[in-house]
Amino acid sequence: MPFDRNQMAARLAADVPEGWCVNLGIGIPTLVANHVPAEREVIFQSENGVIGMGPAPAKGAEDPWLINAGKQLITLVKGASFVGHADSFAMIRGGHIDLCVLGAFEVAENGDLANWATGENDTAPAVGGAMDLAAGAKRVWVVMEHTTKDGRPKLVEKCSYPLTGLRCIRRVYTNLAVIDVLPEKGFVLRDLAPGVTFEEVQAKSGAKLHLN
Amino acid sequence: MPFDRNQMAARLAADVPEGWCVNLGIGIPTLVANHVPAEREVIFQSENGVIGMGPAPAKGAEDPWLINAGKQLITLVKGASFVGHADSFAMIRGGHIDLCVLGAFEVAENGDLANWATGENDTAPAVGGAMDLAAGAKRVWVVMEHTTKDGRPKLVEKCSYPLTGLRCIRRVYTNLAVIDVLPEKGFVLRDLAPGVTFEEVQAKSGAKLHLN
Amino acid sequence: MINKIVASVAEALDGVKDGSTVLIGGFGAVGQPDALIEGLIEQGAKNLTIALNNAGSGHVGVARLMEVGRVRKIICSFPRSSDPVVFETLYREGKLELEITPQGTLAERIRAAGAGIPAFYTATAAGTLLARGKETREFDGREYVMEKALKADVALVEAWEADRWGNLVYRGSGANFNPIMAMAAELTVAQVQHIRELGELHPHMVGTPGVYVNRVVQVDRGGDWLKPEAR
Amino acid sequence: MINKIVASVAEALDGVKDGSTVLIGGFGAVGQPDALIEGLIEQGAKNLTIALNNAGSGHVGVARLMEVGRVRKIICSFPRSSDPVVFETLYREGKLELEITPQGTLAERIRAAGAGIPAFYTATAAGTLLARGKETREFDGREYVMEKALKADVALVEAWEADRWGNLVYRGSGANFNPIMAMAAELTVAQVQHIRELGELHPHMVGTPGVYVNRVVQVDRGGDWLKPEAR
Repeated sequence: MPFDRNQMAARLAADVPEGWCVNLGIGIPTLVANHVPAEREVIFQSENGVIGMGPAPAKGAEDPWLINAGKQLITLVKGASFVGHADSFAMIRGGHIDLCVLGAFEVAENGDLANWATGENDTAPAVGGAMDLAAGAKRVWVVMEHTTKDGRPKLVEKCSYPLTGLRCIRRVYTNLAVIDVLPEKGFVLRDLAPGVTFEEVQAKSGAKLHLN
Repeated sequence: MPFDRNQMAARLAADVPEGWCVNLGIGIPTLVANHVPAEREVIFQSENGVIGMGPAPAKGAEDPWLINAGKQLITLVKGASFVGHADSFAMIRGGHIDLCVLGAFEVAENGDLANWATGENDTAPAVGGAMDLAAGAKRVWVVMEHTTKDGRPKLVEKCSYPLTGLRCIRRVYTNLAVIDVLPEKGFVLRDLAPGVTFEEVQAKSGAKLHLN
Repeated sequence: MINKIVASVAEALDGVKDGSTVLIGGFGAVGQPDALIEGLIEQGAKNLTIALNNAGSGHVGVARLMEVGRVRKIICSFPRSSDPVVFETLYREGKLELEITPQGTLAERIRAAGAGIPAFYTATAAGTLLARGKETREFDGREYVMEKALKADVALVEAWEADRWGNLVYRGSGANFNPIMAMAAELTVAQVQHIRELGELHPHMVGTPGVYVNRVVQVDRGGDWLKPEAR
Repeated sequence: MINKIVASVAEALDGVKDGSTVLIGGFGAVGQPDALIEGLIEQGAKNLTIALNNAGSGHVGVARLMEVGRVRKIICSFPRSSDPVVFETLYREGKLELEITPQGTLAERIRAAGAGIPAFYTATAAGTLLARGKETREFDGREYVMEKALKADVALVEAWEADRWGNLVYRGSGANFNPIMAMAAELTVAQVQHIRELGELHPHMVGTPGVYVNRVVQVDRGGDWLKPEAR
């Protein structure tokens, strides 16, 4: 059975060790925070200068001055701090974020990432902080469906969409598998969703998948 | 009667309007703060990130964690704030200091300033923040003795010592006179110390002094 | 006595000229100077270049400023929003010039302008469409893009508290672009919720020293604004 | 549980290698990590490049680090001090390499290293001896010098308070070089006066988020240190 969105997030969360400072993109990446057990201290950073984000606030306890990069209301955990945008992106671009988790349109076997513009008909693509995170975080993992809605592979030999970052993706979590992206080698299978086979993952990928 | 050190500082202070943010160098410049009347609000900034310095603390009320760029104990005035060194020099280099007052070895008629190294025998000259202030402040005034101890002029056609900044000085306050440094014109007399004549100031200067 | 507090939004925006470059603070609704944006619409300056993170939503605020034809060009990282109809219509009709800048590059370009740095290098966007036409250079074997300072005529910022010197204290995630924008403009105008007596703000809590601020206007957003459903 | 607090200065400095570049915080005695500097002498790493504002005074602290022969090169803005005998002797004898950098350029180079900026342009020092051998470039008719990021292996910083995440709160003028140095090194070690429980530090008072800090050691400077005559 392939993973659903929450299972993908949970599978990724299982690989995040205590102490990492993690930035989560919008969409499935945001769900990752829900699956890190409370006793494992992971520091969630948000582009708008929040270091130490907690879960969504309880009803009635919302502070409208406190949002994340997805514009959602959040809380702070103990140990949290605030900085402005220049300092927040200094943290991101200076290599101080241990892990950034992003969604993607495509990931290429050399680690190239396309996740901001479709190129066609996209008159005004919105990049936000994606290029900063792709270029700056210590490691960038992608979590996404293995294929597009109409079944086209999103793991590819070469991205067809405009790039967000070059050679920046280290690992991909999909509904079918966990796949490392290694500099010399390309896509290397690391783990499979329950009941999914290597052959199925390979068939749904647009580039060669290595076993190790 | 030529001005003494305090009178030079007082003469300069008389020209500082309310509301300016002012950085004072070490030596005679530091004395300027003592001569700004308390009811005229001038904001004194120090390179080490203090904005809104007050006078030296009363005995027994010293805070050893609070010093100025000259390493002297200081106090804060109401409205003061702190920043770190990067932000402090962003303020200085970004043109947000209305006035910087420095001492000088030499000032040239084109506004060049030499105040950090004598060039000869100066194995390890100490520049501190002088070059940042010379390049960054909105206006830089010099306060200094009109001549060296052995009578050589410090207002010159061209600096003989290594430069701190190019074409950066707008006005010079000495024990003899107040002299503007104008872009096209050079040294222009603005005011004289009591009993001092234009001829005396010209005689003690190494470049042409204009009357207006 | 230094007193940067002015009585009205109109006074705060007095003199903003046609053709100005205007920085507008805020990320999401937080730290966004809504009253000053409305005031700018009233004030009437046109042919503006505005720089901010988002291109506005619905038909209010920045979206309305564009809709009434005051904006020539927008520099932002994220033109999309929950309701980007105004931006998209104008952009499609060729009535609005767009410069997309990665969010961190936007922030750093604004900081650079405030800090006297005309240009700097960043790895962000290297090898992508957003580096097209820009100088690149290698340092230690990696490619970097040269980005230039983004200086402005006017900055509109928002803070929680201010004093008469213009010192600003931010609340929650409300700092975001505001401190750097306050540094990067000839005229910085702050909309604040509370005015405090000089000396009441903690020197270490001041997020923007008053040196950077020219005018402060108090705007009570009202209790309603504090309710999340009104955001 | 994240816990960056270590029990001793020795543990805090464990693993500092010969040949390291070490940033040392502080301006004057304020924010200067005295115990860590003494600890570095004990630790024994040699052939160091140190970067800090001053070149030390008397025969203690940084001056002693140089005197016992551990420093190959010093990068600073102000080698003079009230008693610069150690620096001047070593420098005259050719036993110490000196790189003088304007104070603001020193700060910005360190910030750049922390912020992922390999190089930037500044007007400071343009046309002076300190721009010799450096690339220059004109922007809008003014000459600027290209300065490169100053990255380090180790940063020794000092703060008033810390928690187990490594969040640091500075006191008075004690921030100075410390926040940027904490950003620019592989290993950042903080000496602090007080350890607080997680959650006790105000999120807006934190001057250095713990993300930048690897180890924290509490050093009680004692009441005496707080008396000005003991400075």
